[in-house]
Amino acid sequence: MHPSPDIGIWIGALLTLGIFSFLYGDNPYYKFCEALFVGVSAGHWFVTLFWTVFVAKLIRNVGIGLNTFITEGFSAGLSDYLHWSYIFGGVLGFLMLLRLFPKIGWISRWSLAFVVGTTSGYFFINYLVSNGLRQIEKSILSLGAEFWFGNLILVVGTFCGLIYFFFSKEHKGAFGGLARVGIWFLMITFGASFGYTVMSRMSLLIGRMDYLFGTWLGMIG
Amino acid sequence: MRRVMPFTIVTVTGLFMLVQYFIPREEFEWLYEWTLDWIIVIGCFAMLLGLWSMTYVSVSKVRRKIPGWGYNVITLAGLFFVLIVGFVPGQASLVRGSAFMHLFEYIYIPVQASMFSLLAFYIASAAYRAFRARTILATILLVSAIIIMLRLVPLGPLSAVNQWLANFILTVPNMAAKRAFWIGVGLGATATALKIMLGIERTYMGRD
Amino acid sequence: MDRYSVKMRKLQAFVFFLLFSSIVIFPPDKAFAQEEAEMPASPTQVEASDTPNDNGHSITVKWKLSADDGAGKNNVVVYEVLRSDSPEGEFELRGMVPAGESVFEDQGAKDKQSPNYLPSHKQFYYKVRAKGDGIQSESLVSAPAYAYGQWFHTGKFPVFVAVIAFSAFALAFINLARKGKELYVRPLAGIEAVDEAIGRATEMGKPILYIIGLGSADMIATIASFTILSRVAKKTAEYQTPILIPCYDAVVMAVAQETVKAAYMEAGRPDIYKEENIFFLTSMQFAYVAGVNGIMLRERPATNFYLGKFYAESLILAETGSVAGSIQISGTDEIAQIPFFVAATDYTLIGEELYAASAYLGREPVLLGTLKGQDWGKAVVIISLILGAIAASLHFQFFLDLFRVQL
Amino acid sequence: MDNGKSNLYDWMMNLDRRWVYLVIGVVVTLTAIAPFKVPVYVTPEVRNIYNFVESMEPGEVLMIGVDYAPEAMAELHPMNYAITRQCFAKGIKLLLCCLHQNGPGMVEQVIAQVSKEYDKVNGVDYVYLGYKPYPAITILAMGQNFRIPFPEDYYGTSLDSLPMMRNIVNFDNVQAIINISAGSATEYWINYANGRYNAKLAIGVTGVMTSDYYPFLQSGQIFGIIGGMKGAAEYEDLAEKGGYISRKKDQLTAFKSMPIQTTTHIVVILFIVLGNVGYFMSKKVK
Repeated sequence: MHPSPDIGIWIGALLTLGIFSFLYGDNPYYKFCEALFVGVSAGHWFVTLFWTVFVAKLIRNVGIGLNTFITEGFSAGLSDYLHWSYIFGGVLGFLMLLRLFPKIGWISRWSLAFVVGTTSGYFFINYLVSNGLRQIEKSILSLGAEFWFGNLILVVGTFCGLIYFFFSKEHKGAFGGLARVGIWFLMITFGASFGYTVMSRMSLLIGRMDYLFGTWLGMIG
Repeated sequence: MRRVMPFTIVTVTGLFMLVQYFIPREEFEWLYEWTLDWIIVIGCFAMLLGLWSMTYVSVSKVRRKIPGWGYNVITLAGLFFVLIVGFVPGQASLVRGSAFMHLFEYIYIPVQASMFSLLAFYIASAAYRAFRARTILATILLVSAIIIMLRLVPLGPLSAVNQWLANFILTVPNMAAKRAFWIGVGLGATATALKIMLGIERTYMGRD
Repeated sequence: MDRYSVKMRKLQAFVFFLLFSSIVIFPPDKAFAQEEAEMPASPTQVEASDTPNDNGHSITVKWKLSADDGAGKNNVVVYEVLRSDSPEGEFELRGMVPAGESVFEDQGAKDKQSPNYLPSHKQFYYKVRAKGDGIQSESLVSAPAYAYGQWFHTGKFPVFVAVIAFSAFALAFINLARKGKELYVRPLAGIEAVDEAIGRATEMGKPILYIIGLGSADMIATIASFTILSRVAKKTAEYQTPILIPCYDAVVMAVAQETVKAAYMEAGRPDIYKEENIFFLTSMQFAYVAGVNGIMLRERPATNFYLGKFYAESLILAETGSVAGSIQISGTDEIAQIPFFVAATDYTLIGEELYAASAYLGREPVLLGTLKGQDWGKAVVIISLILGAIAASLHFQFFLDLFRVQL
Repeated sequence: MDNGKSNLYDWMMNLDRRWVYLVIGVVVTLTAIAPFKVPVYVTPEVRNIYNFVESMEPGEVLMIGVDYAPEAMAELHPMNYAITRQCFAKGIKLLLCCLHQNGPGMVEQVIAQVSKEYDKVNGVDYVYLGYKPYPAITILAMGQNFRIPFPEDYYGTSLDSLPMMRNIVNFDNVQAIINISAGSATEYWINYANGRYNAKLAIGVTGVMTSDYYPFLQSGQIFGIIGGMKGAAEYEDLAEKGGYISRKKDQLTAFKSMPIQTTTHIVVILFIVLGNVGYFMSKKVK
């Protein structure tokens, strides 16, 4: 049993025990770790975004654009729109900040509109192609192939599943029967993924145990 | 101006993203990458907004001495300590081994990992308390989960049977249900995206 | 390129290899070996044209195989494709293709600084060299060709049809709904419980907790959650029950505040709308869950709504909620989290049901119309599934290609 | 009704959650400290891969496509080590490439350690091609010729100067490809390496991903799957029986943590059964 000398490991281990103490109940030790984590994580998230996005994308590109204006004159600067055009991104981002001032807060809707508009156009195509067409392409299976039994169940399963997600007709009679088979298939799948998730969560716990008993206290391994 | 403009922006940008998918020309490809970069930049400002709101709430709680304000002090302390350590050394703070990364390694990762490992305890308690075979559907979910979990338990001769069953569940019904689910979600999401683009769905913008 | 033509190409290569090796290993007669190797016939009809469906910067070169490739002296090993700016100019090697093949794509880069830059709209001349072992013969120079970006990607035509058809279905039903036609939507168990759940909260004088999930404002699941929040908020305004909404994303917080404010105004109770009940907690997954757990155990809400995008934290929320003894209505399109919601909450909206819930709750003509559009889309999918299975078992290749999308 | 019976089930039903947590905590700690050997049932999809590598002749080349980052190390490193040790012990040559941006370190970690154990020489017994973005395009190019996407190897020496690469052009000169991945590149290996160039492909993936790839096993596009920690433990069990790795040298990392998985799974299953027995009994009593 030879506990590790590294102060960082000790901090990590004490925080780990603090979080585990929540299992016993909401207590000051846990509240301390939670509060510290909330502050540190928000700060970390903002610093990382600041350097990797704000500086790396906005400031750098606008800087390059500006010095093409200064060094190579106005016309060359204009043609280098690849870089200085990021200023619009910055402006829209700044408009978002105006939310804080109730009087002119409505202007922030423009940047929100830009974000929502662009992503909805992207989602429209993305979902239609990857969830719609691609899945249909993969669900068309020949029943004459050597593994026809599996294919038959696959086709029946997908068919009944789709019937379950049909909203225009009450789930009654034969139609209701098909929908029932569909939800059965769904429940088998959810059960399987529940079983899988138990294994992956346990391996997370094993990882923490290795950290506490191995890296920190040096009892095993 | 306040009402009409946002929705025209939504429709214009939405239709542009839709149309550019079909046009492989270079200018459209560049415009596509350019707009996605803008959204990341806007996200960065939104993060600043969130940070401001959190600080404002915490500071007001501390000033008004609401019970538990001590923890808000710790949150603010943690936040500003990270900000200082993150900004002072400049971009170098993101390099491995910097104080900022040490904070990440010794505070953020252990707590995040411990939070995740709590799930192992919660799954066990959900299995015992919430996981009831109330209906036929819940029973199917239960049996299927146990078959998959039994693969890890040595059952001697029974293991082969259990293995075959688990394999069948994973190969055939599993894929069929996931396909039906994805097609359903796909069409639902496409319809919602269409409603947003055409300005029919407006709740996300709120009304005043 | 599906598996069928891949097998054909493998077959060709194998037959050719067999033929080629048989000549080398058992030469027909001694005399052949001493004779000095002859020059293979040159490839003919070299044509260059822009590669379709791309952003320019690439030219496709086609030619007729050399007479001595696969027949005659059969001593062609590889074809070399050369390019130059002018017919007489100096030709540079652009790539090699094994014998038996007659197509080559000269792929250039679009970035000016890169050495492999191939500008669009610039004339290029090509010629193809058939190489035996050491000896080669060249074709005539091709007519000039230049690369350019197309205005329409023909490979994506099935998507184009799908977009038009889908939008037509949806818009048609929206108009029908606007003209007041009665559109039926089957009841959803989870949503029927909403009124009862809010009523319970009012009786117990406890707040309602509404979690919009970890998604950002533009995610489809989050937007569906906003629509449902707007109706739940109208109910809480009528029943004067407080509604707590801890947020994970700043933009979602902003939108949630506006949605609830608008709902309170519609219900005629702007006075009891409290903006501080809708606040930003943190944008870290597990710090957020820890914070929400704290709220659940302290405020003891009577009803919890988990509607939107959820990840691994869904089980912690549902489990803590059941400890606090609240009625829980959940809904997400994240397939990995649905088993936990089904196991630990009272009602669960599975995937598309979350999207349908907003239509069912509000019964607004527009929402019902698009839901009908979706159902018709599903009907088309179901029919094409059955036809597809039949076509596939009888090997109708044409039908299968309808759904093939080249990206 | 017999009062004793009904309050036993009520007590069981409203048992405080913290007892459940205590049971799991105790079970995990005990098994961690005194691990006992738990037999692992080896599934055919893992045995296929082991037998294929076992059937390869010394000097033949096996390709391993590594596409995972440090987070998936716990599940994927064990299978990576076991396969690499088996190949080097049998004199099989290895061609390695990486298609995940923070994955190169993972490959280097494994190959550096194992090549020292079997004193294998870079360039003669193994070649590490390094990392290129855009997995789809890289795999398509490798199908034509490895030199197109990877003119030089990870350490900067040109491929043609490496003795092992002399007669290796593309996937046809490699006996099989094993893709050890935690992410999206697996889809491209299946669609392009196997779909387009008919390369013999097997995959090693994280536990959560495994169920999504069984249909590809059934359709024959891949000949084996090593699924998560459990799959890695099965492979390690086979490799130990084959004499390629030994428990004494602590080379069975996945196998070592299997006992905890087994005990915790038994406990969870018991909880489900107990919970439901309590629930039905108390319903019948009411």
